[in-house]
Amino acid sequence: MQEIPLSQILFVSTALFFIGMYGLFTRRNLITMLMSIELMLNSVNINFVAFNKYLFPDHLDGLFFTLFIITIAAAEAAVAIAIIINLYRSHNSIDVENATEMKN
Amino acid sequence: MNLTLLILLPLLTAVLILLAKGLQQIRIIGLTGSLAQLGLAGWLLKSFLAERAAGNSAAHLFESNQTWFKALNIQYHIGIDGIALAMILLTSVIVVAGILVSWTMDKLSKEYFFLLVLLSMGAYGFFISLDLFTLFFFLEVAVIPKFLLIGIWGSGDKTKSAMKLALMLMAGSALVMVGLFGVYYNTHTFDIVQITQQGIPVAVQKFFFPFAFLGFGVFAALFPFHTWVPDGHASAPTAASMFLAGISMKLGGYGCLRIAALMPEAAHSYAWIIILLATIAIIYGAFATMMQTDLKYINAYSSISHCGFVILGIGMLNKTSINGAVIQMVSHGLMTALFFAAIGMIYSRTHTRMVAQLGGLLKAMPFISTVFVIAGLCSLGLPGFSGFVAEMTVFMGSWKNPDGAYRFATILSGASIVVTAVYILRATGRAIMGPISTEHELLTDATWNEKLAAVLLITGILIIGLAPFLINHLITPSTDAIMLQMGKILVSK
Amino acid sequence: MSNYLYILWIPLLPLATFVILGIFGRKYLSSIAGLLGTASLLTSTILSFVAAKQYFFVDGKVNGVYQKIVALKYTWLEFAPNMSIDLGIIIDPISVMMLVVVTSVSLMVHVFSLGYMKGEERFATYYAFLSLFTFSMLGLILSSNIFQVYMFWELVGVSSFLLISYYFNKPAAVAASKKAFIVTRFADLGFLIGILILGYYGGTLDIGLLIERFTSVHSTQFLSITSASFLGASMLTWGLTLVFMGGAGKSAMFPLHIWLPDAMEGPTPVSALIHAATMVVAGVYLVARMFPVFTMDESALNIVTYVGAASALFAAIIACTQTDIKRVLAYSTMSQIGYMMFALGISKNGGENGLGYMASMFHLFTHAFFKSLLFLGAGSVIHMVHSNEMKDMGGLRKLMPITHIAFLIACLAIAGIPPFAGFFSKEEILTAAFHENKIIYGIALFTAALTSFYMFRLYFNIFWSKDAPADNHHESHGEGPWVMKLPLLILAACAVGVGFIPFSQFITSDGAPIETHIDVVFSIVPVALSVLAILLAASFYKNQNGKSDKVAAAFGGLYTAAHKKFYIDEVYLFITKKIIFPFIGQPIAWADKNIVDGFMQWLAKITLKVSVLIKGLQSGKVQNYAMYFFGGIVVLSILFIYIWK
Amino acid sequence: MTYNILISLRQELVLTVLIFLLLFIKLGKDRSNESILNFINIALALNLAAGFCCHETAELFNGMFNTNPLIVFEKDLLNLAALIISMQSYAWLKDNKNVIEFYLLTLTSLLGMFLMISSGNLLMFYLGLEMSTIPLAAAANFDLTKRKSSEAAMKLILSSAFSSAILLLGISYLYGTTGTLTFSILTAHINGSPLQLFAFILLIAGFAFKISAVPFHLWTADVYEGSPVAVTSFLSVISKAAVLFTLLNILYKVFTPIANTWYLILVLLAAATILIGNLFAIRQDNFKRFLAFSSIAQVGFILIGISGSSQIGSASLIYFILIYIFSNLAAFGVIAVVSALTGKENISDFKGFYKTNPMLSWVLTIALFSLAGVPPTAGFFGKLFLMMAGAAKGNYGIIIFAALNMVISFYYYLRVVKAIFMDQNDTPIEKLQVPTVSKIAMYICVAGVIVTGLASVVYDYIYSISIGL
Repeated sequence: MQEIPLSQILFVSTALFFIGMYGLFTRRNLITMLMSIELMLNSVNINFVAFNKYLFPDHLDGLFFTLFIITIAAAEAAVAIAIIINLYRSHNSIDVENATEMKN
Repeated sequence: MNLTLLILLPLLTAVLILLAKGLQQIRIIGLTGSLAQLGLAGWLLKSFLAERAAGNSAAHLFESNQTWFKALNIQYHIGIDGIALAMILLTSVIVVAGILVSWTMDKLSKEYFFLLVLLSMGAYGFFISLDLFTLFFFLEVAVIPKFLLIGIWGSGDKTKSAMKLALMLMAGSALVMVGLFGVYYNTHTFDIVQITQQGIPVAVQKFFFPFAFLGFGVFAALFPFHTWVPDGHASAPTAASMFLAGISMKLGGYGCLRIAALMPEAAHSYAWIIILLATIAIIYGAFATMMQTDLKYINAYSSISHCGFVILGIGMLNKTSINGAVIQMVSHGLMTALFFAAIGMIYSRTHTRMVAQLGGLLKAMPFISTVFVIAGLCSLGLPGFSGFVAEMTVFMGSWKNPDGAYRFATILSGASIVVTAVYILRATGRAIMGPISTEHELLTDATWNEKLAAVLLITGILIIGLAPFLINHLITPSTDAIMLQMGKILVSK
Repeated sequence: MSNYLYILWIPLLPLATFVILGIFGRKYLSSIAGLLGTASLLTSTILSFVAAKQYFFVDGKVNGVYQKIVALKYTWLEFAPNMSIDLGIIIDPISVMMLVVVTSVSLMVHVFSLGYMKGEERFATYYAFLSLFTFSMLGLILSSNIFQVYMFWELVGVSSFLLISYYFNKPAAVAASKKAFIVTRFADLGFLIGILILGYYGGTLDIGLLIERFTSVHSTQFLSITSASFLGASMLTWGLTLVFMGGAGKSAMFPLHIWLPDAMEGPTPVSALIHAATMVVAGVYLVARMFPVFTMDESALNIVTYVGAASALFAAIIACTQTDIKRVLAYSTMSQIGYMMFALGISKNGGENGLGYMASMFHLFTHAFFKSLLFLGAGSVIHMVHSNEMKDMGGLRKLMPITHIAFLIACLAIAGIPPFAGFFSKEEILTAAFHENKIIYGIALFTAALTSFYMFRLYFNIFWSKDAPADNHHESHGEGPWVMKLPLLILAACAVGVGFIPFSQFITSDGAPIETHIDVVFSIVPVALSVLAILLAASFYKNQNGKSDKVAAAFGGLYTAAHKKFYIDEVYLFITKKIIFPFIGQPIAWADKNIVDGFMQWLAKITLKVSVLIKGLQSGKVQNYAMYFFGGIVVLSILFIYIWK
Repeated sequence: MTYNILISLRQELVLTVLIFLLLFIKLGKDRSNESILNFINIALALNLAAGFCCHETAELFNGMFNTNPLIVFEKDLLNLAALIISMQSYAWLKDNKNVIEFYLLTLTSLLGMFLMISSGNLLMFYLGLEMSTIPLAAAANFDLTKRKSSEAAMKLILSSAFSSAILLLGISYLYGTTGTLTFSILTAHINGSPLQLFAFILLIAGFAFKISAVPFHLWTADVYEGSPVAVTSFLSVISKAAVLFTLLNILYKVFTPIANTWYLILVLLAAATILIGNLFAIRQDNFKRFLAFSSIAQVGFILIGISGSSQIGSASLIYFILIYIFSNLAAFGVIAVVSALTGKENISDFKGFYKTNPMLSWVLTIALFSLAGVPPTAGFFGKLFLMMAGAAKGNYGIIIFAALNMVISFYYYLRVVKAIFMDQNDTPIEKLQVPTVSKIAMYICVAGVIVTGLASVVYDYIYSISIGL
């Protein structure tokens, strides 16, 4: 079977990235926003893997990077969720609109 | 001798003041310190004249040059010529007088005297520095003390005035800074002496001269950047007003002079603007003064008018006029300080500065009134006082310039002396003469410290006024050097 | 040439007195201040007589011509090489003559004041100021450098200011002093510019050099100044006219005279010194000093002439209508100075043509004595009556005989009745005028008649008109102490005597003596006119009859106009109060507050406004932050990938 | 040799050891906060001292980690800042039961910054970055009960996650176009193709977010306001400084081929940053928020300095950071004490402050003047040199612009001084008992503010070790 051209993969990843961004911009629920960010990170992962496989197959930089991104994303998510929980304690909601005390 | 003493001495005084306890100690220290400064300045004069007499005809004496920021080629380069020396003497006299008149300052006295001394340090540093960076450094050092002095110890709408003054002066120094960068990046040095030797490309001058000159102009109350002057002076406590008008406005004039000397071509091509602004300042200031009703405002506006003569003298760019400008700086410094001192004394007794509410003070406080009248007569350029010498020299210098427009400017400025007479006599006639109001009849005359301050300043005024050849001999060589430099550059280009 | 340095002491002594009295007077010397001042001035007077004797009779003359001697020259302030203010002493006929006049009149006033100002609180200050004035006046006389003249000119002005406002708690006095100072200051501005012009083209400020350069037709300086012109007039005309403007200010020439009448608010002896004999003739002296240069420029001289003549007539007319005796004297002074001015104006330089010059100086000389005499007389009258108004006086001849005689002599002198001093000098002036310019002669003649009329109007109103007032407060202190009588007598003697001095032997335009003689035929007309005028005055005022009022009514508008001094003061008031203040001063003050400063304020305001305006950016919504973030990226990308690629 | 590695890594190692020690202390029986705090401060001081011992150039883990005198000095600066902050937060932590966690978080993040600074590779850089960010987000939430605190933490974590996503996208494209992650190799492959430019812009955006340059700055104010003072000062000084160092390093070493592009970008960002920062700072009343915006404006000046892209530029940057540490921390120190003892954080509360607390007032005033750039404080020299560096390229427009903005900034700093000295207030903050440790910290700062400027040796030294384009 002939393989998928890089451009299409890049298209998918870009699409994914901007879907994630759209989610981040529009959804009010903090958890969902977090998930959107994960989406963006994953699109970046796809980029790395794809670049690595198609363009520079002789080193594995891309793959390693992907691994690290996944790990750190996990850590980030953990902290974020902790914070969100704490936010819920104080605000009794995880709607981002309710956490706009500080402005101007 | 080492000029750095001029910086160290005030610094030491300031530190001691911080350590002192109680008003008595503080003011004693302050007075001794300022007297020491005066002595130092006197000694400086003596050794300067001795050097000159010994035939040392170098442009700047007592030079010393240490590298400060090697990487940026910034020197701590100090030295004085006659002009700087005159300014230093002026400063030291006014400092002593200022300390004396604020003898009974009991509100936060420690901070007060500390800031006064700090201010004087900035002035000394400014006058002795031969490196534009150092110059700029000391120029700005003086800003903060002014702000605090006015804002904390002032009267009336003090915080607003203080803010206005600080911001406008800051804007001025921002302009200066741009100008200095321009000079620096086209000569790769801040050293005035070096720059004068190697000269600055004309195009560069044309672009950066306005920044530097106007920047200093703000300090010198050049129209239309003078608006900090009235409020600032009016709100400031007496000594601060004396320092402001007597010293720190002179920083501006001195800076303008230096800049003009550094960028002769630009100065020549912009001369007409400078003269225009100066003439406006003179006339406009005079007429604005005529309409004032508050003694301090009267003196503040008249300062604008008088400082116009400094700028005019510089703008005319010939030896006589620049001589006049320098003499006018010294003279106006002493005279306006005296004026503010007198006003302060009156205010501290009558608790009003409104001309309309005063009257016949000559009856109750003859000494203070006499001081006031003397200051007034000096301000309207009476022969025998310094004002006459300064203004006449400026006129003679400006008249040398055969251009019709310049002649016209000179005549207009000359006309201001009539207006000066009008407002001075109005103030004197209302406040000093005329019938005295009953509640003022029992007021007391000046105390010893006030008398001392006044006498000191008057002596200065009289020395210049009666023996102008002294100061003339002091500064003429320096102005000659400047003119020579200008001429050389103009020829070589 | 013998040494004249001792002349330095003549001005220095009064200066010393001023300094001493000024500093210690108030506290320590108030008792002996008067004696101190008088003593020092006495010395000066003696010295100046010595000087006069030496100059005129011993060594002033070199082969028949009186020399200009510069006894001292010290560079005081050097503006530029050969352009400097030198303090110097110049000795020539007029300066020596003025020395004598000033010192002796001043001495008289000093003595008189011992009585007149007795018991004043600021007695010492008064004498300090008197000495200051005397010093300045003497300095002015001796100046050898035109800028030096200007300096002492200003000093004279200020000391007159101080003396007029001596009664500083009298608002009228303060106002008068301000007026005097400011008006003369305005005139001095012209003087200053004149100096600048002459100095610039002459290349020096030394009077001798200036004269030398501007009188030699071929000197580069003369050519340059005459070739340069502005508004059609040559720079020489401008310079001289402006210098004359200064003179006119001090000498109260029309239209700069308005300060003089008000200046009478000062103590009367001061008026006698400053506003009769010395300061007011400074203008004449200045013109005389620069006279050779003036003769080089016809138009300038004409201005001098006509201004002088106009003032003479104008003042005389007003004098007829005033009721304040000091004001009458003031206007008569103005009128007499007008005489001197146009006498100079019509004169030429050198020889017989210089008659006017000589006459003018002569009149200055005689006038000094009888006019100060008049003022001192008026002073003792006022001292007695405590009023300046004619209506409060009358019939005083019995109560104060000496004053009466002295005053009469003075009146006769000023009226030009032979053999009194005024006669001779006036004759010379009239002769000169007759030869040079008939119109002027006419004016002069008419003015002479008017003069004798109003002087005797004054005389009769004071000493005759009604009987001696019965109330006893006059007897209470009679005519004042001898110190007040003595000067009157001395001056009266002078008023009689000085006319016989062969003036033309000593003072002429070029220093060479000329022969003058009184032409009896010629002098019939003026004398007759004067006598008629006196008789007229007698018939009006010798004893109270309504005639004068009728005549006044007959003149109608002219009378009231003259009485109101032709509304000149009102014009000035209008210009200052109604034009300069509201249309120049206030707008500028307003603009400074609202436009210049307003702009700075506006900057601050606008900054704050903007900062409030954009605070929405910081919405507090984390999602918007992210959007701005992305927006920033988009902008940057567009800029740098598509535009600036 | 092995111990060579140890020497090169000593600063990181000390921190790691310290972190683990703290963990053990936490596990062990609980000690008094004082003892712990003293111990930590001493340890940090030692760490700081360790920095100065020997400066060598080294490249470890085939280019992943490299160090040189400059980098060591930068780390020293961060250590210094950390020490000062920890001393200043003494009053606040003294009776806080989670004192150790605080240090765990901050020190970890510090460690991350160290790694980031000396990273020689995009991956390493990314790891350092995240390692420094995530703990801070947690630390921002340190006052668990405060609403503002948790809101701040939320904003920080979300927007930093977003920015790192952007950053990563950039890195990925960079990788895609060059095929390498190592700086030293990267430079050769930079050719300014559109995709690379885009990637670079994304990268810059990531940086700009961390140093809070407009328009990527919006999180700053809110986070600073919400989080505890100690964390705020940590954010505003240390993390900013670290990122700036890295940025300098990357721009001057890696992206040299497209220098003109990033010069323009920097100038643009600088202008926007200065202006917006000033305009917002004018109105603020909350002190931390005020300082947030003022620090944004400061960053603008720093960017001007970097844009000079000369040795003077980098030297002035580091010099300014040093001064900024002193002056900003002096200000934060005072606020920390005040807010810890009274809970007041508004400028209006400081009216009449001078009557009751002259010492603190002077410290604050001097700090503010230094921030405003008024002589004789060091801030004057710092700002001036930054501008000089910027002017070197002959682009005087930005200099004039910045100079005028200095006037605005002067206004709001003076506003505070005015409140302290001149404004009347019948209920001023009462006399405060400042803990000795904090006092010492403040004195250090003030001394630094005064000396760093006047003593030119500091600048000359920095200049000697710093890099040019």
